[in-house]
Amino acid sequence: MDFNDTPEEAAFRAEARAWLESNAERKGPDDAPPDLLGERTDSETVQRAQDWQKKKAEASWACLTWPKEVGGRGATAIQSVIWKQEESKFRTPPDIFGIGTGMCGPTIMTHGRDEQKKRWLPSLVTGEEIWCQLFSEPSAGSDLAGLRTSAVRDGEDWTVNGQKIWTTGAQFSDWGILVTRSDPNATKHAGLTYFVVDMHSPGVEIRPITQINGGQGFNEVFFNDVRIPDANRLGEVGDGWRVAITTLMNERASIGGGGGAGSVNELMKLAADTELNGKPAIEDSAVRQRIAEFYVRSKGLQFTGNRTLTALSRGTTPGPEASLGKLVGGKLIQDMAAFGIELEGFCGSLTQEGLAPQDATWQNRYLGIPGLRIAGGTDEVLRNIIAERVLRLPPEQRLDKGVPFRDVPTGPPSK
Amino acid sequence: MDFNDTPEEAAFRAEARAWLESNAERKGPDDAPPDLLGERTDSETVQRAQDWQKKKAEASWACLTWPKEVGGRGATAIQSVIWKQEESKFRTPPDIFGIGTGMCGPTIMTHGRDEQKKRWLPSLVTGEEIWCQLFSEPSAGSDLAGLRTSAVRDGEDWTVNGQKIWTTGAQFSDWGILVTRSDPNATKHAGLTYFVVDMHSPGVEIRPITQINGGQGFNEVFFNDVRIPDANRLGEVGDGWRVAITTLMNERASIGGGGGAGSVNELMKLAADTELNGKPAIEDSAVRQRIAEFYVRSKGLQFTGNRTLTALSRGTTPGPEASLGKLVGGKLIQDMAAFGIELEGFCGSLTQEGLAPQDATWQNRYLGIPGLRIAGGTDEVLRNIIAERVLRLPPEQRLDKGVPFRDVPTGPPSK
Amino acid sequence: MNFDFSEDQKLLQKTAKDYLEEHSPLTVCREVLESDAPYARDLWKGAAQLGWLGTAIPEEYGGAGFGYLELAVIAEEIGRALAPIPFASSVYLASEALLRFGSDTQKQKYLPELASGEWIGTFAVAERPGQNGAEGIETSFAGGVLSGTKVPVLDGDVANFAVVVARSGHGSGLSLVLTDLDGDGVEREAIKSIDPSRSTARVVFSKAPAELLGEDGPGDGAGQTDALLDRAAVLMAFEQLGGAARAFESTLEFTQGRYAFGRPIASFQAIKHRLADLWCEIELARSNCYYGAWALSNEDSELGIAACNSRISSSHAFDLAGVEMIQLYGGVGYTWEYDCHLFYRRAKLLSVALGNPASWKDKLITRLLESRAAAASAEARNTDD
Amino acid sequence: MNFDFSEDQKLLQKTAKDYLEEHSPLTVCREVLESDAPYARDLWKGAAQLGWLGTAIPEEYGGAGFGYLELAVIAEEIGRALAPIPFASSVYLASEALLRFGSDTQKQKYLPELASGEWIGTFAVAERPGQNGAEGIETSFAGGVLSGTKVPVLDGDVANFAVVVARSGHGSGLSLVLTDLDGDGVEREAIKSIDPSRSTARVVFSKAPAELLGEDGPGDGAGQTDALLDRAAVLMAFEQLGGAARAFESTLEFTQGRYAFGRPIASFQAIKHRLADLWCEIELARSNCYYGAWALSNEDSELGIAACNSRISSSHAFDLAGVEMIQLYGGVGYTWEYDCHLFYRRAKLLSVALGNPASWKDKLITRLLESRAAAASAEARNTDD
Repeated sequence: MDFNDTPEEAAFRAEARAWLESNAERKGPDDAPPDLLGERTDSETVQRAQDWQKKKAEASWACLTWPKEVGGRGATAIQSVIWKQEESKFRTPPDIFGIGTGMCGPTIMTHGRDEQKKRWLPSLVTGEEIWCQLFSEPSAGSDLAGLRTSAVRDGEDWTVNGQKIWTTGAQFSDWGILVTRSDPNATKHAGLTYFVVDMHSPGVEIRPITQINGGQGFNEVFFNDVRIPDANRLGEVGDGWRVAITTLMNERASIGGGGGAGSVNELMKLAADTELNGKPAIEDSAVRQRIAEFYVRSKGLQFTGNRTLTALSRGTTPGPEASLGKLVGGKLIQDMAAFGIELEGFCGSLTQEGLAPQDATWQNRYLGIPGLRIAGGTDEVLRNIIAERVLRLPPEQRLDKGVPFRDVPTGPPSK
Repeated sequence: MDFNDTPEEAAFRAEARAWLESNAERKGPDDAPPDLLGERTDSETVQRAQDWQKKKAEASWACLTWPKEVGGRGATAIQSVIWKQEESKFRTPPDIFGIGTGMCGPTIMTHGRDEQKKRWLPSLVTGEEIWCQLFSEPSAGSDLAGLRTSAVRDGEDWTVNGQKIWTTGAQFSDWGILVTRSDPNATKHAGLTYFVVDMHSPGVEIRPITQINGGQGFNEVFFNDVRIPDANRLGEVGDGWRVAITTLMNERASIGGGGGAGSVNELMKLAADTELNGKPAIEDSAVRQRIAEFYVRSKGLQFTGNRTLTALSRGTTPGPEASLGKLVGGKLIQDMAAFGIELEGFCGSLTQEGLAPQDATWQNRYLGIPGLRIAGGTDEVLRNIIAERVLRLPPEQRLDKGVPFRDVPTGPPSK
Repeated sequence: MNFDFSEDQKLLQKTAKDYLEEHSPLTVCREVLESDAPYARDLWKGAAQLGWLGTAIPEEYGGAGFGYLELAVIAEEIGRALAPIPFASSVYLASEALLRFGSDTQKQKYLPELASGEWIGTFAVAERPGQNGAEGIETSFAGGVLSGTKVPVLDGDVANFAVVVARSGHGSGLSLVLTDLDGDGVEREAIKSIDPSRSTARVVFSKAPAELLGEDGPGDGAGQTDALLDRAAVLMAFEQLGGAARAFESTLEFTQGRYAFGRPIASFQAIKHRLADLWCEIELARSNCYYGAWALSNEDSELGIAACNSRISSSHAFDLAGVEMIQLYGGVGYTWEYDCHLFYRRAKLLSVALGNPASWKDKLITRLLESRAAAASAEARNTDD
Repeated sequence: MNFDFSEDQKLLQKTAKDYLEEHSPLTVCREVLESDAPYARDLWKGAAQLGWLGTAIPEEYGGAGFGYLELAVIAEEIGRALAPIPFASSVYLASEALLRFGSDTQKQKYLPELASGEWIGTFAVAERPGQNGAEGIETSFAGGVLSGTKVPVLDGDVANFAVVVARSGHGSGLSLVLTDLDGDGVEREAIKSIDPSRSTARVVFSKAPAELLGEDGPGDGAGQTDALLDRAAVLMAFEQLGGAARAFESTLEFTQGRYAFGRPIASFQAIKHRLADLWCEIELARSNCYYGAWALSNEDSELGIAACNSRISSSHAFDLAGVEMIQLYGGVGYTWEYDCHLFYRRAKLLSVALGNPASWKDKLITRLLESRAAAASAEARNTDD
């Protein structure tokens, strides 16, 4: 049991680091931490990200685990993690290609025809074209297969109408992966068809969603008679759910996370700097108890990440147990933020720059974190996943099985 | 808004108190608190309880809210509460008649024929005959209507076979109210029939259940070819569920409870007497936070009881919202007990008389309380009741509706 | 036993609710949140016209001469509406400070203006992070002038005057002083807070003219601050209770209308049980609030304890209701467009506005110990129940 | 990155598990619980024969010469079996005390007997309610004799000797001393505890002959106690983890076999989600335990912090698992006949046996502050990751 690389891992790490040293600048101690919560990405940032992605692709650092023939490096999963660990120590633009390289690409590799792979994969690897994911709908969130965006065949094309939501990066994407309902008379999962859609098509309208913290990391995407050539279909007509599952299986919770320990440091600093009844708050027994609890949970998450990395290092694919990190971590950060705010007493409400303690870190996190507890699987969905897929408990009773989709209730009965 | 009696209530209270003063002894400050958790009741205690019940019945203090013609006082619900408040200040034997007067009697009054009322009610009021309730079964707890004890018609009698469980006072009871399955081919709720059973009948076997704290407040009751005359049936054949509902509606959570505040006093005393790092633990900030939280919850329960009493005082019948007290109170006492144990540090494991702090109050409560969180409705059932009957949320999906009882799954499919 | 509001009080509450439903839908709160407006001026005028601002102010000072039970039910409705007005600052704090500690001259000068809403008052105690009461004050009052910085001051940018906690010239003791905020030596600026639907300010006093509150000279400023915070805590607890109840009811409604997997999400046990738990917390808070209102309206010796109970219980319930509201609304709950964040923000603002819950828990234990000591010494005299 | 046990260690664990499944089913725990027997003698012999008692004792002292990772996996299985033997007292505490602080003579005398199970040792620190470590000790050691009362002492009724924390004659300092429990001046009695499947005693020393542990004279007894508790905390955390995992697995199985309303109760979301939450707590505890085992086996400077993490996390997980086990079993879970209470009791015993979780949380913050101060002063030297 040790935290060190194997000799092979160490060699790979050295190689990665060497390349990074010659192509990027190391972060300094005062560099801002990465933004967890998704802010607006302007066009200058997009360009910088594309430049960096191109540079990486040229040296085969862009899609490490992909086969070499499609622009990858043929690396192992643990090597991919080592690369990410090293890259995160350097000043690089935000990764706006994660959805493309992590979800769209693998789906195309699995379900795409040769000409589709040739058309889309190379520019995806090099970052010349940016991708987004169009799955969730206003009334199909946790119940993704309840989606209603319709696709109707019309000659060589399909006509698509409907609305998608929570689409990250839609505003600067060139392509999107899209699941539609092509047959409302089939049962829920049977009537879906999967497409790649050109985001510049007429009839695609993108509206940013403002989050409660004022950020705009997501979009609504409206489809008004958007035409998609049948050539852009992935998989068979009616087989969209199976294709979507491939995408979702690649939507892995981030591995080796548990950045919470860093936050506990900030909380300790706050408690050291805040005077409570004439003494530093960190000397207050109640404050110590709470911070200790946060610390133990956050280290528990970090070491759970280490256990997952160990499994990866041994060639095992981590499974649904990765849900733990998001479930526990989301609530933990929310609790810590609430505690940080309260520790500041009367001043806990301040968000004014220059006046709010620690630049209103906790207030901003308190406003940001509810999104993390919802996006990419709510706490409730994660508990279901753990219960059903890790613990193998019986599934929820399903009322929508075996019923034509158009007959599944979608709202209260009208009176 | 005040905590005082109305003039009418005050007059009634004075009357009750006067009678009690002349017939019982006031409790002293050192009297043990009433035992919440149900200990074995010996025959001497039963006799004392019967004597006291008889005395009360003679002065019409036994079943206050019952009509005068069946031995009651025709009193209001609030008067009944006032009586209980006053009676609790005096040294009286434990009330072993609560099930009879609170549940069995009202059911007989509602569903019994005249001769049944005449036979059973008078001796029930005077305590000459003691009653118990035979509803729960090993595989029908939260799902009470899933009971399987069978009743088969045989001439003027019924033959009953099966097992009941969690029967308080079965060992000294003369009569029991019993729900049986008389038709396994009917749907779950339709095949039940309700009886009064003579607990001295041949074939009735009673075995005490030892609880995890060593107490024996409950019994298992086995029925081996027990014969019950059809004359002892309450309600129609197959109508047992409706009769049982009457009983259950009378199984009201205790009103005006919230005895938790007393426990917080003990906890404060423990914290005052326990030295923590050289100072009384009550000066420790973390200890204070926890005790304050307990106090606020326990007072919240107490004042919720006061609100319920107010409703009673105005003639409103309290409804399912009384579930709150048991749900919140059970968990609260368990948390307090765990805290009390931990406050004692290394000594928290002690239960030895003379050595354990506060006579091992918290250790004993910790072992006793899980029963309170289960008996009379588990936490989970209480949350369902609140959700469905107070908040009117949609009921659970039911798989056992409209299916003959014998086809309802009762265990995993055999392999 | 009559542990409930009277029919008249309930009628008053109903009237307030109806008025606010019409004049203070959540769009009014949102307008203040999204604009530079510090508060909803029309709503403030309306509240004044209805006599709410002077509910507990005697008629001789221009008030309605009702009591604190009446003020409590109005506070609950103010909270339910998330009304974006300086009600707490002006009514629970400034008016109460004058009523309890002001000289007759001061009462005559200020109370009628407060009751009519012509003037807005506030209470300025906060100076630095970690502070939850009158401890560590550096603002000083001497020679008739006040110097120091107060931050955050709720409604400090719009109030006409403030009751300020300051070190008085006399030893290290504290006093409450009255100062005009429009006058000389006062600089103030609106600053950002977690809930922009309520205004927050930083106020700098540089030898600002001021006078002691009351005529008895420098009083026990720390004790007076505690007493004021107790009274305000009970009333604000009703605001928090109203906010929690509204958030809860909206969530109940939303989860019944929102379908997933062919059924309302409120039919999923995970959600049902959380709603049941949240209901319990709100009921406990309500019961503790009633206790607070009873103690306040009777000026009972248990007020100190009751204030702690109300504040702790209601802060918890409102915070939790806000958190659960967003979570159970799901994705839309996290959008600016939906109203969940109005509750989430307000809950957090109020939970620290009078000192954080931890400080009230600590204070509760202190008071329980005092009360037990007092009861023990009274035991000799014996008491019948 | 290799944050897991090795194949050899896992094989050892599997062997231990198989042995305990055969020789220590829960009926063995129950027999001790329900009888006057202080522990399961046959099981103790078996554990000795398998070499478990000397796992971390070097071969020169009669041990197996393995390390702490090996001891950790055995501890997990001891915990999983709720094995009713004085393993913690003799192995994690007495043996460790000798290994770390004993003189060579003492090691040669005691360790072989401990490894073979011929002697049972224990550690006596507790004296009074509220104590969680070496504070407030009154038992004194002077002139070669020991006087005072220790309570509770785990396995104090069956141990042959004890390592005792006592005030040494030298100033107010503490020392660890060795004393024979069968000798003169020692009175001991078995006393009742919340978990009668493990034995607990009160031990009174009246001028009992004793000697300092180690040969360097009176050491830093407080520091030594801390160090011992840290080591034992990591190992006991594995016991707690094993107990928690077993309770959880039993609950998983029971709730799938128990039907209500025509379906397994494990299909109800209220129960599923609680099981998911409990699983998370146990996984977090496991991860923190691994950290503890890593630090212990490497004698890493982070051991103090890692011990806190392991103990806090595992105590919480085991306590919660016991509570949930009874609750989800329902009525039968509350009967003496079912095994739920064996877990519920053991969890509570272990959670205070080395000091309560609150004391470890407090200690954690102290150590984090120390470690940060050390890191800050080392910053000048700069560190690459």
